[in-house]
Amino acid sequence: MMTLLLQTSVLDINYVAIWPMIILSISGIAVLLFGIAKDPVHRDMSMIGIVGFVLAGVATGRLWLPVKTVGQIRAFSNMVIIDHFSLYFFFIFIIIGLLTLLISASFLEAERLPVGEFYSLVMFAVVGMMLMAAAGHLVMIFLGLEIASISTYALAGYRRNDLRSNESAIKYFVLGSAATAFLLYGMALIYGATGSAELEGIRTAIIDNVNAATKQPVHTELLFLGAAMMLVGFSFKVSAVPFHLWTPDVYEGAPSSVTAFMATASKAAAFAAFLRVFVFCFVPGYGQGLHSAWTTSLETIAILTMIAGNIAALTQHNFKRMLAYSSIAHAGYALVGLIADDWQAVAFYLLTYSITNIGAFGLITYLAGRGDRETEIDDLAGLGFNNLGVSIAMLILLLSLAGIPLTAGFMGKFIVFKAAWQKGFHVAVIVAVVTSAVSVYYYLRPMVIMFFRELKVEPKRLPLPTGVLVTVVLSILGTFYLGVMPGRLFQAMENAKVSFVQSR
Amino acid sequence: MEKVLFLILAGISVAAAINVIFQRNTLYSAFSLIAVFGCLAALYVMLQAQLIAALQIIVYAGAIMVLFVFVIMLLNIRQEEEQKDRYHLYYLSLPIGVLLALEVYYGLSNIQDVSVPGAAVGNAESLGQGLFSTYLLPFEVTSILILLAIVGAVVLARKERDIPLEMLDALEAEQAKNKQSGKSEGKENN
Amino acid sequence: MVPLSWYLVLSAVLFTLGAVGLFVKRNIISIFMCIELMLNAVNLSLVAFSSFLKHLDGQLFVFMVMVVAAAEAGVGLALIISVFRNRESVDIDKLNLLKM
Amino acid sequence: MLSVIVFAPLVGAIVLGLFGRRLTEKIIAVIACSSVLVSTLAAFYAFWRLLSVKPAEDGVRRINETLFTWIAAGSFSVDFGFLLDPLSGVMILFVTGVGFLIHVFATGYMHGDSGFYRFFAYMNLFMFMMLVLVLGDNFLMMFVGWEGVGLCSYLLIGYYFLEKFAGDAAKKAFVVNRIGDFGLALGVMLIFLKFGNVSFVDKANMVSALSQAAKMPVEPFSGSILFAGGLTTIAALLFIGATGKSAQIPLFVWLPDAMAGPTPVSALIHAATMVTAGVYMIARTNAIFAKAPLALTIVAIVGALTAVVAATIGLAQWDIKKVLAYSTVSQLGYMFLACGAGAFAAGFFHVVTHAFFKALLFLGSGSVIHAMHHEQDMRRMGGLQKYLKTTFITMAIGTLAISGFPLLSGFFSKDEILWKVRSSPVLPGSLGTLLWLIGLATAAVTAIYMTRMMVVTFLGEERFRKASDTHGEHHEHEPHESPPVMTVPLVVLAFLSVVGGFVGIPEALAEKIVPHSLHGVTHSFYHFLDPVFIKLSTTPGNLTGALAADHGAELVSTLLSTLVALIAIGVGYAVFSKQPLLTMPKILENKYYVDELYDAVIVNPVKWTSKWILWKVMDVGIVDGTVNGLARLLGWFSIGIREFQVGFTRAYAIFLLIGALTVVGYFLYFGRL
Repeated sequence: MMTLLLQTSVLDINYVAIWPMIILSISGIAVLLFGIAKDPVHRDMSMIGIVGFVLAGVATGRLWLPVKTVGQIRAFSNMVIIDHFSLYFFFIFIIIGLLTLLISASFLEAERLPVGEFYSLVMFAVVGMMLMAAAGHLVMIFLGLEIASISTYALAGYRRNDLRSNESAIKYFVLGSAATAFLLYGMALIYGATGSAELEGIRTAIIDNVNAATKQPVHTELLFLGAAMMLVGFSFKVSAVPFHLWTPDVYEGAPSSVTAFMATASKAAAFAAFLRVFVFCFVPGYGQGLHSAWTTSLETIAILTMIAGNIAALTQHNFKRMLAYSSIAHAGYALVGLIADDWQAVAFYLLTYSITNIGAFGLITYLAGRGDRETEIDDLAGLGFNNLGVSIAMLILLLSLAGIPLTAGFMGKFIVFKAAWQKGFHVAVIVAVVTSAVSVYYYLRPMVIMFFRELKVEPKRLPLPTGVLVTVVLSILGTFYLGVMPGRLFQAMENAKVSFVQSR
Repeated sequence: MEKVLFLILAGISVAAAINVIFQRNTLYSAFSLIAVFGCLAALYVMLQAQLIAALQIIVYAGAIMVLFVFVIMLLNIRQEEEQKDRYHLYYLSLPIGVLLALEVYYGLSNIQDVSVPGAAVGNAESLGQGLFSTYLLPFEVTSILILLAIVGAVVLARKERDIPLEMLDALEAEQAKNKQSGKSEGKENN
Repeated sequence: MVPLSWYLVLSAVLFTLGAVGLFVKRNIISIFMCIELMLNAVNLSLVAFSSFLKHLDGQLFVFMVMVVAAAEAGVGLALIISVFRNRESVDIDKLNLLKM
Repeated sequence: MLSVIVFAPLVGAIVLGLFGRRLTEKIIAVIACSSVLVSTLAAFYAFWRLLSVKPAEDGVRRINETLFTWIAAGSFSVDFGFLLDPLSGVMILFVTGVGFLIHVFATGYMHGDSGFYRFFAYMNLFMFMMLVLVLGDNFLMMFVGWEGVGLCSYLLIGYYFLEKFAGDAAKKAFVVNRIGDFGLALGVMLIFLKFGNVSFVDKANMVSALSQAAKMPVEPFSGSILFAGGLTTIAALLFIGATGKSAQIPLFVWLPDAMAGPTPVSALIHAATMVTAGVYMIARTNAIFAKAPLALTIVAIVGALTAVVAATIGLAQWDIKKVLAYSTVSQLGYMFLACGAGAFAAGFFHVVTHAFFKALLFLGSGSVIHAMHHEQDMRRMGGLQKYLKTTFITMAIGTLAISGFPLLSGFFSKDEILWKVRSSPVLPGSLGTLLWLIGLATAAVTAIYMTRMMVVTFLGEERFRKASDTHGEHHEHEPHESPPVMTVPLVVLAFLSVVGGFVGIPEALAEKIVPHSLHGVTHSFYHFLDPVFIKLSTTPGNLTGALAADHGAELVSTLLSTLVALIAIGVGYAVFSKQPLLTMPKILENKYYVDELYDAVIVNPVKWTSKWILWKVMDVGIVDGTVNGLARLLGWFSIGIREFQVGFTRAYAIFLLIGALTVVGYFLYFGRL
């Protein structure tokens, strides 16, 4: 009993550290309440959502300097760790969440779907993702992941009457829950092996080779089994081959803006947790080769992911499906950064990818029309004639996804490949370079169809909704900013590297 | 004595779990699952986790499974679809299941028993202590989880007031037409 | 005293059965039940570790897992109802609109 | 200052892209041309400044301008900076100068086109990218430009997108270029791995990759070194990049098709500037190539083969632009031959003179096509000299220049190349002599097909009337000379084609024909560029290097090549003026045979494979529309992967479990140390 009391005395309630989450939760609830009111006004709800995200962004920004001086802030008995790593991911989630709100407004309105619930689900999902990125404890990763997942299940099936949306949600739900079960099993076994569920504790246990609870050596088989199970769970969440099969179906069926959210924020969150556990806890040189085991197996997975994602994308006719395969391929590239133990590279890559992708999906939301009925690549025919602006925007974003220089995509790939090459993952990097050369073929197809294909019969499209416009403009600006002068961001992340190392 | 009890409970739970899988009647599957949960609760008691055992009965068997059974009854699906499984995935169950079990067993096989000195943990008091101290944040976070689950469930299952897309299209076309005709009339007037 | 490994093995067997059920069952509700079975198997491991290590975290973890399972069940069953309304069926093999 | 050169066209491109649709043709033309003019003037100013800069330790004058640090990750940093040295200095002079003339010409040529603003937006964007390529002070910047010009080329080839072949040609160009780019990317990566940076110039705390390479020992001449990951490997990879962009065997196929674009595009991108990027890149990285004699030999052989193959194909073409396209490929082959022989300066000199006369010839052909209302078939031309006086005279000058007529620009550059190949210190054995003979033969063929083109187009019977009778839809009015905006650039380029060579008269020749006091001018090109190129060492077993100092032999060689050129021109004139059409097939039967053999050996099997093996075997409906044969091949694998994707959740679950089994199994059985 005494030990328990001692444990409770280290309780450190620090609301400042979790302000961004608190703000988002409160504004999520506020949007929900507005939505329940009679005759809810769209604009009001959008405003609340935007203000919520902006305030959360401000709160995150205000944490940056304190973290810089302290190195990291731990709160709630090590449940959350606020360091530059988590803040960086907070920014990604906030930006993506905000842009998701912006691109969703028009489709919700056009299809008369409930707005308040949608917004609040997005915001809660972002809270969950933040918890994942800032987790200092396995239970936080689990809860964050579930919050993010359950809201995306609901979002994927948001178009209740649409068979494809239903199907997408069910597939996502069934397979996602199964993967969560694997992840959870992995957590349980690692907890048993190391005697701690805190990331710090796990790390110490592995380094010292002492089970925190029993004071005996760490049980290797248990540890490996747990790590393997967790690897499976995370690989599913980042949609790496062979756990990727759900991705195209789910991405195709879900409403486009939800797909955008899943393809960017969910993936980034999964990577954040992946990094936290594998790079932070399973460090090289300890645990009887645990590090080499997970890097080699992830290297294989990354190679397979890049090959399968890119090649399968070649023959797609549906734009969303093509982008789904492309997102699988991109997960492969990010994994290449992950095996190089370089969180900066992965995080930067995810930022570039997310920024670009959200713009591309924003355009799809607009082009696909009501109910996402025109998502075939051929539906883009003649876009270059009747809407040069939109098609040039799409061109830029696709070029960035393909990794053409001067765009964010190139810079992200470059950083990741460089990191991996320096760590000696030559095969993976060569495969990455070859497959990204191949990827140009399928990104080329929409361009060809937009610019060099006859005009389709009905060129009638509604005016571009403001939200989509803003998103696309921001996304293109971001693409060029990150592609042309990422210097300051790199500098910031260089500094962050120091703080992350200190936290070890 | 304890070992015998364990073996009996384990046997029942495994048998019930197998029944969950191979039972064609969904309702019976659900009942078998409740049996598994019951056995697990008993095992938790053996592990001196009384509170968890109680929660297992109350939450799992009591709440969650009732929800399942309720939905099964609501949708009136007594039988699993009658026609045969076209894909014969049954046959895959054996190799995959055996392999997975073997692998996990290999991982767990040589685990030694540990005895950490100290009193057993798991009574309501210690759990409550933990829940409101170390686990305060996760505990709070679950409230968001539950809230969003409610929101999600309501959004997905609410009785529809959605308008089919085709109707929306037609509606819009009509509006546009009205607008246009209004415009042209206006022009004529001018 | 029952050894720890017994509990773990039982947990592994239940987990495997749940995993197998994922593809043996065709009824979506049954598949959900299999997922619940997998989660429970993990819970057994957690509780076993917790009481053998005399470490409270495992049981607190189980507490959270139960909450999650409840939430998941709520959303999942709502999804099923939504699907059933559109299709009059809960056979997962019939959900094959989205494919190559 | 350097940024002005680079960014002026970008400003033009952005303005035109954003507001062009609402502007009149006149304003668009002014914006487009003036942005390039600003760049041109800045380039001349910068060049003038460069002349007064004090040379660095290694004897090279440099102006370096760093805008900001582009990438700084750990010890690795890349600047967003520009470098002006003699090499890039010469390059920007003619890129901007010729570019400006072509822009002016295009305002006349594209007059009345519905996408006028789009065209010039792309053209300006191209200028920007090309200048980034040339002026970038590291491999990454060069790569940016490299990709950028490829993209613009793609957009411009497909400019007439309503015609299917234009779209196809654009795709082909893009895809073939990407294959080359891939080699370049790997090469740059290897450079980074080996030297730790990708810079061209030494910076404060960094010794550039090129200076490091310059200090390394020469690699041995053996087959295995090619895959050793050293300088030879790097050089070979870079050369793959060059073959893509500069249309060398085996990647030259895209260039003739690229003629689907508007003629000014062909002149600017596919003759004068972009396609020479490969030569520029090799000259820029001469420090690497000089240490890799095997790579140099490959370059020389590929260059010589390309030169002769393309020239023979050029003999059999009827489309006036296709003749010029093959001629371009062939001339590019010359440049690579020179580089491969270690005569980087001579190759680069040919880049410059070629830019003048080939731009001239293309613009002239554009003028002809304009006059003939977009007729490109020479069989429906003839006797045009009466109507198109200026065009005829200027094009005749261009033809003489490319054929190596004495004292015109092409004469000096080509002669220098041939002699340098003959006396090359790096080619093994007496390969230099063999390649020299091939070069000489190519020169003869070049003179013949160029004369043929001129004769068939401008002299003899006026066949276009007959053609218009049969065609019916053809207009009745006479061909007319183009407006001054089009002819003035022709005249300027003709002038440059005549005098351009005088800055680079070979030494042996200069002694005989130029007054002594002028020697400083006549050889200034080589003196100016000399410090950029590092000294070559003689490859063991080389038999030709000893000739280098023998001025007598050089004069004999010059005489020989002059003779060849004159005889070839005479033969061409004699043959084709008599029978421009009828005798063609008979005379060229053998050449046709070469052409078809070439088709049969390379093009048809590829087509056949892609059609029958890859395309028919695969489900046409599914893979239809993927980019080309390569994409089809990959598509075939793609279907294999898609078999998993049956659409059933349970199948996905099985794969999830199998994947989990594999990962867990790997961890447990193989993972532990």
